[in-house]
This record gives sequence, C-alpha cells and structure tokens, in this order.
Amino acid sequence: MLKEGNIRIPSGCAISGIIDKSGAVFSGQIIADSIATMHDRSNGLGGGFAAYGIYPDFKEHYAFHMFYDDAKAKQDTEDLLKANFVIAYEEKIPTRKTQSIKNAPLIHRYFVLPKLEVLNASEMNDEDFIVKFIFNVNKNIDGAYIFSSGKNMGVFKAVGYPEDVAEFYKLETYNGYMWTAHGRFPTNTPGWWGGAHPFNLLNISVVHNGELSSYDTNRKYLEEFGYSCTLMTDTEVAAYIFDLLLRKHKLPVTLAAKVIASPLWNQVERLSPKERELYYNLKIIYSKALLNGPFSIIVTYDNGFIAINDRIKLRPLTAASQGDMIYVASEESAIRRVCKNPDKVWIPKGGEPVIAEIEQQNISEIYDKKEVTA
Amino acid sequence: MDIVIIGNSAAMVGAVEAIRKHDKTSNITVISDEKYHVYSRPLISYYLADTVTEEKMAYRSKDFYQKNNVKTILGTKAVSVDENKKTVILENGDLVKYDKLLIATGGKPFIPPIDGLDKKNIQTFIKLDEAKKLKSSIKPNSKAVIVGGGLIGFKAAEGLHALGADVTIVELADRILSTILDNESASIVTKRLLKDGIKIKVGTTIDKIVGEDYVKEVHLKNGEVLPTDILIFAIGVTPNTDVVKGTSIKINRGILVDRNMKTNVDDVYAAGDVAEGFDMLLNSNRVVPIWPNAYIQGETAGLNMIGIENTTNGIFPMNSIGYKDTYIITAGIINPPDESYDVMVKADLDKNTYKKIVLKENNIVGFILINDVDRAGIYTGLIREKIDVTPFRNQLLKDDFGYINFPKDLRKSKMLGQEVR
Amino acid sequence: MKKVYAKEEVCVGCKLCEVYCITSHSKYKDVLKAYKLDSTRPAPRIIIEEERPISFSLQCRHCDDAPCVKACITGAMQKDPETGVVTCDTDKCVGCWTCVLVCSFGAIVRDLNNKIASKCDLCAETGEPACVKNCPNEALVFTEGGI
Amino acid sequence: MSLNYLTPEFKVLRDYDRCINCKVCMRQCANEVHSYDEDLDKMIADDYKCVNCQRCVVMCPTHALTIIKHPQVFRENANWTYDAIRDIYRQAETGGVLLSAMGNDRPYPIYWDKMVINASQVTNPSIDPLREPMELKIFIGRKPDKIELDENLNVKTKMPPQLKLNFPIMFSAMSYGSISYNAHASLARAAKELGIYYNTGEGGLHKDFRKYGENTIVQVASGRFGVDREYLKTAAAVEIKIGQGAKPGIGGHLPGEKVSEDISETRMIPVGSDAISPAPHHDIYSIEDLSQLIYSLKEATDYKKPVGVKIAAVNNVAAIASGIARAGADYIAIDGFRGGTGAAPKRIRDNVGIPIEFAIASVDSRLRSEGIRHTISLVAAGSIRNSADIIKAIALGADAVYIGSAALIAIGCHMCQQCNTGKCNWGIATQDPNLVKRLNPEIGYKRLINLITAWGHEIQEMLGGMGINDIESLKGNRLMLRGIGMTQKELDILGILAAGE
Repeated sequence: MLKEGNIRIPSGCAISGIIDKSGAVFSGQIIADSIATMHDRSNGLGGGFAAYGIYPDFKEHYAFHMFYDDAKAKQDTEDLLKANFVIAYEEKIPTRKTQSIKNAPLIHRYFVLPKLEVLNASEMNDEDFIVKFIFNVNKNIDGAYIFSSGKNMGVFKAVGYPEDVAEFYKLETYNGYMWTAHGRFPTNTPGWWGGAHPFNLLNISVVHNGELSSYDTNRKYLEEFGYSCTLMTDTEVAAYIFDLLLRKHKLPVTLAAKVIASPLWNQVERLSPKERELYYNLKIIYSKALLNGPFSIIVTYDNGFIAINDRIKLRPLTAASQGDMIYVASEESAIRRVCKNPDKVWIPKGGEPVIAEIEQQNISEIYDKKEVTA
Repeated sequence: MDIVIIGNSAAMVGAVEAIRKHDKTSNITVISDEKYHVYSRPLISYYLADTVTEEKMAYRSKDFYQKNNVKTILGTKAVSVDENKKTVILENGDLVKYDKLLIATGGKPFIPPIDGLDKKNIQTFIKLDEAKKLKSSIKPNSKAVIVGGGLIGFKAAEGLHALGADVTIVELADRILSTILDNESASIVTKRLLKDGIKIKVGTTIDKIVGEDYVKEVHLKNGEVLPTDILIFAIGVTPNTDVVKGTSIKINRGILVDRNMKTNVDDVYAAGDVAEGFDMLLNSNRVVPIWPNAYIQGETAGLNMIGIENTTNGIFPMNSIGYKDTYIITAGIINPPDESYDVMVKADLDKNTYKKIVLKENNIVGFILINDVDRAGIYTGLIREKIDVTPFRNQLLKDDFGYINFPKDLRKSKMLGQEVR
Repeated sequence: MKKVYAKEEVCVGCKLCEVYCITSHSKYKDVLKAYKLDSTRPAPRIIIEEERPISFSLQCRHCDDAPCVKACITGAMQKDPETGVVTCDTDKCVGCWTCVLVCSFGAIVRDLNNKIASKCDLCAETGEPACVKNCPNEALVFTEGGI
Repeated sequence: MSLNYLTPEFKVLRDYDRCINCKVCMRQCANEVHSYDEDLDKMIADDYKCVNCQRCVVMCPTHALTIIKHPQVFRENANWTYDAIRDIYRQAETGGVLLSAMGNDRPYPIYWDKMVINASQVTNPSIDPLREPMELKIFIGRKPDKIELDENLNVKTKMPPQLKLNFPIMFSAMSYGSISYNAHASLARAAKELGIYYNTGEGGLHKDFRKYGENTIVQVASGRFGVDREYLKTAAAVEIKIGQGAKPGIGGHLPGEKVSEDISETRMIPVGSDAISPAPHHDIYSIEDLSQLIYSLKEATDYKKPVGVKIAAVNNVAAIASGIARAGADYIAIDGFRGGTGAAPKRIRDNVGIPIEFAIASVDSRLRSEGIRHTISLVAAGSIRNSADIIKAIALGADAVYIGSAALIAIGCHMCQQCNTGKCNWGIATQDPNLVKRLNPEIGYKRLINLITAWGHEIQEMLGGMGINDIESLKGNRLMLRGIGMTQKELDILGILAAGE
C-alpha cells in the first residue's frame, strides 16, 4: 500500500488550538484534554501537536524533530546535518511506552544553527537555507524525515489517537504559550508517522481538517516558487502557502487569509475603491493560492495563529475566548472541556479568520482590525 | 346638433361612420327616395346576373342605422332645401330642420331627347328597382340594346348576357369604356365580349325608337336598325342636383365643394356623385362619380360637419371592372391630353395583357391594366402620394414590379410601420 | 396594433411563410394535408418579393385609414374597431378587385379559384401569424409600432 | 470534356409522399442540387452537387428529405480507401493541391475522450452551483510574482493589462472574409453580452464592429491586413498570429473574388485583389524578432493592452512557448491540429501538427518547470467540442480556451467542410449576400450566448462535483483527470494518472 508521499490521501480530522495572548505558558495536558474530547473525529491513524514557547533554552536555535526508519537513515542525516550545521544539543525525544502507539521510528531532536561558511557560500538567507536542507533530507534520504524545524517550538506526532500521542510524548511535561492539536481520520492509508499532523516548516505549523480540491493547482503553483511537496498531503500544501505568503511575500496574516479564502468577485465589486484595488490584485496574483474545497485550518506562526474555514464553510470551526485565552476547535465540546465558562463563543463564517496573537509583541498593523480581536 | 343627410348610399355611410367615431350624440337623419336599407349600388349588375341575392346587397349590416343611432326617412323624396331656414322640404310637405346638411343625392341617368321614349321596356340601370324591373322583363333570347358602352352599360351587358339575352351595345365613341380605356386596351376587352356573342356598335348612337306599346326596334344614326325587346339607356349619369335648384348653393356640373366638402353655403356639404370636388390630378374641381370617392368624400364631409377639420387630398378617377375572366383596372389620366405627358406601355395581345402607365414629370398620373392587374394599388398609391418615381421609373412596367423596386428608404418607411398617417 | 413586419436584411427567400400561410388558412392545419388533400387550398395571403439578394414578404398592413375598407363596394372589407384587423368577409366579397386597385401595398391577393379577395388576417383563428411563427430566420416579426 | 471518375459522395433521398413541391429546398441550395421538373411535376435532385450541408433537410417543411452517404463503394481495401482513391481522381483531374476546410477529420485519437474527470464522494462535499457561488471569472495576462503593498496596504504592484473573462472561453480568430459579416456580428455581440472576447482573425476589423472593441482581440498576422493605429487602439488585446492548427507553416489566401468592397475597406486592400498572408511574418525570422514586434505593439498601445501570440501546436511547442513567454507576450494561444480553417491544403490539415491535449500539457509543464507559468496565460484551441473538453484543457494547464468550430456549429455550421467554396448555405463561410443574410445575427448571437451559458452551467456543475467553487482552482489540477486506454508515455506527457490509480 502506498503511503503519504507516494500518493495523495484525503482525510477527515479533528483540530484544536489554544493561545494565551499574554504569552504565559501552560501545560500540554490542556490541549491533550481538548483534542481527546473529539476522539470520534479521528480513527487512530494519526495524531499530533504543535507547541510554541517550549524551548526557551534554545530559543535562537532551529529545533529539528526527526523520524528515522533505521540507523542508516539517522547516520546519513546526521552526516549531512553536521556538514551544514552547528549542533548545540541533540537527544532522543523522550517518550513513554504507550500501549496503542506501535512501530515507533527513531525520534530525535537537534538544536542547530547553520554553519556560517556554508550559509554564506549558499548565498541564501538562513531560512531559505533551512528550507532547502529540509527538502533535501525529506526527498533524498530514504527513511529520514524532518517533521519540525522552527525555533522555540516543536511538533509531536505519531500514528495513534491524539490523546495517546500526548501520553507517548509526555506532553504534560512541556509548557507553551500556544498549542494546536490534530486527530486524523485518513481514508485509505495504513498511517505513517510523517503523514500525521501538524505539518510544520520553520515556525509555521498547520493543523487542518479538510480536503483540498485545489490540491494539484496549489501544489504546482508552489513548485514554481521552489517548494517541493513531498508528502502529497493537503496540510503540507497549506503550510507552504502560508510560508510563501507570510514569510516570503510578507503579507499580513489577515490578507493571507483573504488569499486562501478569497472573497467572491461580486463581493469585491461592492468594496470601496481602495479595497477593490487591493482585492483585485490579490485575487488575480494569488488565484492559484486559493484553497478550494472543504477545510478548517489552524495555522500557527511565531506569535499567534489564524484559524479559518473555506469560504463556504464546509467544515466545522468554533471559537471562544476567556480572558487572554483564545480557543478554536472543530467542536465546541473540545473548548468547553478545557474552558468551562468562556466569555464568548462564536462560529466564524466561511472565509472569516480568527486571528489571535501575543499582545505585548510589536505586531505590525494589520488590515482588518475587527478580525484581530477574537 | 341635428345632422341631415339627403341620400342613402356610400357618401352617407362614409359620413355616418366618420361622425359616429367621434360623436355619439348628435341626431342624424337620413332621407332617401329609395325605400331600401343601404345597399351597394355597383352590385345591381351582379344582382341582375344572379351572382348575388338581394339579401347580400346590403352595404352595411341590417342593424347599421340602429347601431349608429340614425333616424331614417326612406321612400320619401327631399324636394328642396331652404338654406336660410335651415330646412329640408320633403315631397310630402314635411320639413326637416338641420344644423348641418349633407347632400349626397348621387347621380341621375342621362336620357337623350329622342323619339319613342314613351315606349315600354325602356329603362335606365342605376338603382335596385331598375335592376329588379329589368330582371323581371328579360327572358332568354330577349334582344337587349344598351345605349352607352361606359361602365354602366358594360356591367349591364354582362348581367343581361348572363341571363341569356342577346345583347348589343351601342357606343357613340370609337370604343367601349372610352373614359377609362385607350384604343388598344379597349380592343382586348371588345374581343372578349365579341367572343361571347355580345355585339358592339361603335361610332354611332340611337336615332329613334320604334314600336307600339313596347319598344320593337332601335334605329341608329348610321342607319342600322336593331330589333329590340328591351332598351337600356346607359349613356351616363349627371349629378342629381335637383334638390338644391333655386337655392344659393352653387352648382357647376355638380354641387361645388371645397376640400372640406363644404358648399358655398355655410353648414351645407355635398359628397359623392352629386359633388364637384377637387381632382388632384387635374388640379381643379370635377365630378368623379365612383364608389370609393363617394365614401371618402362623405367621410370628409362628416368630420367637418362635427367640427373636425379634415381635408381630402383630392380624388381622381379609378375603376376596377371586369367581364368574366377579363379584368380591368385603371386610374387617373389614361389618355394624355398633350405632349407634356410620358407614356409607357407593355402589351402582349396574345395573352390579352396590357399595361400602360402615364407620367407627368416625375409622377405617375394614370394607368391602365388589363388582366395583369395584381398589385395595381401600388401604382394607385404612387399617384395618390405623388411619389417621385425617377429612381425606379424604368422598372415600372416589370411583371413583378413591387416594393422591391422602390429605393430602400422609401420601401422601409412604408413597410416597417413608419407610415405617415 | 401588432402587425407583421419583414426584415429584408435577413429574409432568406425560402417562401416557407407562404407554405405556412396556406396551411394556416387551409381546412387542414397541417402542411402535408393542406397540400396533398385540400381541394380548395387557399391562395397564400402573402406577397413575396424577391430580387436577389433582397427578398421579403409583404402582407396587409392593416392600415389605420384602410383604403380597401372605404373602397369596398360590398362592405365585405372591414376593419375590426377593437383589434384593428382588416378582414374580408368572403361571403360578401364578389371579386370586383376594387381593393386591389386601392391598396397601395399591393397586399391583397386575388384568389381566382374562389373569386374572392384574399388577404392577411393575422391568422386571427390561432392568434399568432403562421408566417411569423414559422419564419426560419426570424425575418418576420409580429409587433406593435413598427420596427 | 473527358469522363469524370468521381461518383456522388452523398445521395438525396426524397420521400415523394411528403414532398409538396414547395421548392424551399431548391431556393435554399446554393449548390443547385434541387430543381423542379415541370414535365414530371416533381422536385428532382442532382446528387453530384450535394455536399451534405443539410440546409434543405432542415428547411423542408414536410421532412421529406434525407441525405445519406452514397452507397456506392469501391472493392473493400483497407489500404486504398475511398478517400485515398478519390483524392487521386481529383488531383489527376485538376492538377491542383487538394483544398479542404474546417479541422482535421482523420481518425487520430481524440485524447479528450481518453480522459475522465473526478468527482467528490464522502470525504469532500460536492458543491451545488445552484445553491453556492461558483466563480468562472478569469483574467488573461501576465501576473506579477507577488503583491507589493505599502504600509497602508495601498497596492504598489503594477498590474500588467488583463483581459477579464466571465467564462474561460473566447471565440477563436476567424477573419472577416473567411466568415461573413453576419457571423462576425453574431460573435462580436455575443462576446459583449457574455463578457468574453472574440477575435477578428487576420482580416481586419469592420468599422461597424468597432463598437465591440472592448470585447475584441485584433490579430496582427503576416499579411498585416487592416492593421493601423486605430485598429490596435480599438481592441482590448492584440494577438500576433504566427500559425494556426489547421495549417501550421502555411500562409493564407483569400481569393480576389471574395474581396468585396466591404472586405477591401476592412482589410485595406484593393477590391478584387487576392489577400495573401505569407507563410511566415517576413519581419519575424527568430524569437528576438517576435519580441520586437510584441514590444512594438505594446508601444503602440501604450502598454495598456495585452499582446498575445498564437501558434500552432507543433513538435517543439513547449520550447517555443517558453521563448514566447520570455519574449514578453502576455498570453500564448496554442492551436492544436484539429483546429478549423476556412481553407487549407488537405494534406497539411490532416498531417501537420500535434494534438492540443499534448501541447497544452507539455507547455504548462515546461513553463512551470521554468518557474514562469504564472507570468503568462495559456489559451488552448483546436477543436474544443464541449464543456468537458474545457474542463480537461484547464485541468491540463490552460487558463482559457478558444472555440471556433463549436461557435460556428452553434450558429448553423453543419460541418460539410466546404468553406473554401464560398457557398456556405448557412451564411457563415461565404460573402455571397444571398447566403450571408441566412445567418440572422439576432439569432446567431443568442445561440452563441445560449451555448456559452449552457457550457458555463455544465462547467459549474462539474467544478461543483469536484468540490471546487472557482475555476482558478482547476487550473493545472491534473489530479482531477484520469486516463483511459492510453500508453504510459501518453499519460506521462499529459501528466495524469490512469483511471483507478
């Protein structure tokens, strides 16, 4: 049977995300409890978490989380790693024996910085350098897979139910200011650890429930900008689109939201001249970055997340707030489980993002302020 | 308002229908010496020939007077008019007051003053009663002599022939239908009549009538003697102006009217065969005793009587007549009086077709069509509207001449609903 | 009133209008039967003029001031005061062709078989002129106020 | 005259039980097939002259006519086929190049028909276009790599000129001359009403149609007919025609007898003179020459109008397209070998060029691999027959399609392939005023609107089925296609999987 990367596999899912806008950190147990509530939305073939603010000791280093199928893959990868990076610290990621988590690969993490002379020789900035390195490893080293590569953050995922994955990775021992979780319901795969969510590239992680009808269009568009979609999953494509829009093209996150769930032309025509001009350009230039098909998605980046539905809301997404805490999840139950009495609960409309960001940071002004305050 | 119409034929109907379109309340009184419901006078020859019944001669439906709220005094002759007292005097002495008067008394047949007029079986042929009389007196092989080869004589001949009479037409002119045909066209028609055994004597006329009680023979001026059972005078009609004799209403040949059909006397109008109205081709007044003109003149008079200004563009002679399978349509000036006219002719005497168009300057002023009569009205229209035919002059005689030969603009303005009313 | 107008620019000269006019006024309302069975098949009430490339069909204009109605010697030709349609009462018509003489459109056809004047009645029976309905190129339109 | 070996190609069957001698067939046949025999009192037909355009069949009020392929056969021979033998007879008779019209009619594989389209089931809801928005609007033109905004979110990007299409469909280039005034009138008006574009072809823009300029693409071809400043200014876009699918490598020739006063004025050539389009542009012998012309035209239109290039699909189409993209064109129209024509040498029409399906796929792949696909629009042409072909073309990588033959069929073309004779009984491919008027533009434009509207609905339905609500998300979405009955090589070129994979 073909696994992710060999064939495109659609899947259904549960997602959940929590941020403390004050920047205060909290235990992974909370997100684990939240996602566990939606047990029935996954089928045990994939679960995972993204945690931000968990590596304060190495917050300037890129934290690579790796799956290795075998020692050879590990050796080959580490040779390549050492040739390109200074490794500040490395270890096997701590796990605990969990009954339902089977066939675990070798799981390691490395805190690294690019070697200056190699970076300079590459004539790339360090982020592009890292991305290229990741594509290289994931594509070319058989049995090796970098599944997390950001700074002061990490992705933890496996084949299994998300609550089992949390137990396996001992997530209750990690503290972060922002967490997302994912429970997966793939339709035709044995489940592969790399194929679980969240999908990550640098500091952008994506948990996603949905199926992109526009997958091949999006993918080919991304390939023109040098992305290599090795996993052939929708989540990977979504992550890269956010990477392109946010990191490479420097779009404010509100506008990135309007690219992936763009307003309809007849809506654009009703806007003010300035907005019309903006959206006209946005829609034409990024027509192939529109994510079409049903989805609810939480994209996390350095200082916050954006949760959004496809523009006709074909997948569930609920949001809530209580004090500095912002919650988003496939189902309200997953929020109520960890936040009994939210100040506000709402169901975002199709294409209308929920954006939640750490407040004390100096965030560049964003386009639609209404949408900022969740 | 009291409107009085003397006469009960086409002009009357034209007037009544025009009035009632706009005025439902004025009183209308129709006076006629004939006792009949308004009938179609031209149909008397059809009646004679048994092609229509008396029933079907009704020119308008039986409820015409009632529907139009018209009071009728029928079978009583109006003998004179007092234009000062605004009164019509009837033969029974009754007086009929009017506010507006229309004289539409039509024509009366002309009978020359010759010997023997007192014999029986001598009559004229313009009224239903005369047709009835004729019909009752004719028998198969009766010898009928018709004096006058004009329209009435021609139709009388057809009717009498149909009844099996032995018919002879006597015509003073050198051809029959001399007012509407030229020599060539008349020859086609003559040929057709002769084929049916109708005899035609041209260039002569009646000299005297011989017989005891009844007419027995007719002597012609050329010396010929025609055995005769029935003699019909169809020399022509003159305007029946008797009713206005002795009044200040001006008469020339007919009662003179302006283009509103008004006479020289206020509130008195005249229309139809009695009126001498404007002939647009001659550019002068003329009596044109034909049915369509009577209706149109009556209509014009009617409108003006109720205060709606209306003028006719003028009239001109036009006729559609036929004998069995021979059809004749003519209009306007067909025998140009001088060199200022142009004539175009196309004839095929083998096929008995003839087409003649008379032009003055750039306008058609008359035409004769024999047998090839379809769409004749296009020419009539060109005459009536005085359309400059220069752009298609050389196509006028084409067999299928039609709107396609008109300049596009003219064609479209006519055909596409932009016609000027 | 609604009248039939011809767009000569798109008249293809097929004469189907004539075929359907005959059919519509035949006692059979079927082309095949009208042509194959109807012994008293009526004359078409349409004039088709053609001088290639121009062609058009022309039918009674139902003039407001209809000269044919005024000229008719029998009263057969009538204009309906309500609908404005000019029709010929074939019972009364004697085939004198005075209407032919006065119709400046030449739109009145002599039906010589039946010796009656034959003219467009806008297919009063069916409510929609058959020529318009069956014109394959919409060269005939039935409309108010001209085109 | 020596014996003509050719036997009739078609046979006119007349059901005399139904024939009413109305002569409609006779009046409608420009080939003079039908006539009335007075002696027989019957309509008769000359089968030799029949081209099976079916005008008479359609017009006959009693459905008395049927045209069939003439049953006359040659002895069965898989090699010396009917056409092969008859072509030789024709050439032996005339000594001339065989001419034909419309597109390649040989039984080459039709790859559209070997591709099937995906639909959503369970994991992805299909979208009902009757209930949900479904966008078909697209833009043709170069797209910037990225949007540039200032701090106040004002757009700093300079958007190159775009053609806005309400449907991903345009009417192919068909010149006034090859098709009639009324055909152009129908196309132009339909394009305007639909919010799409029609293309003048290389015969200039008739003055009456300048009012449709906003929906007009004007062509600049090797003959430069009708090209002047106003022509360029009037149009919404300018298209340099290098070649067409029906006759790659061949020029054009409108015989002098078709150059009427009107055409003469439109093409800017003398009445009655042959209008010859040279095989190449004699100022374009290389890609750099093309670039010069592209920029000349951009200069002439103040960089306000897209300048496209139309080429025939030939072996090296991918590399050529890449060159054109880099030469500055705003769009490339690629015309496959089944594209139609008003006249082409039959051998060329039937043997030169490649299928559009491969051309589009390989051009799209090539431009993507070079990272320049998003900088240029791609228009697929050459026998797009229905909305499914459009879906497939776009999924293979086209931004839009051109339809020519389909548009003509919509307004009456019956594919008799006799355009070159100028006797089109449907008033399309003719300049004979008697025939031109048979195409009523009032009807024609509505039929075109109907066709495109219908296809639009079908496209929306198919998109909805795929779970897509914007045609943009179909572009290059080859995963939505699967192949049936193709070799692996063919699948690879098309970049699609086999059905079941």
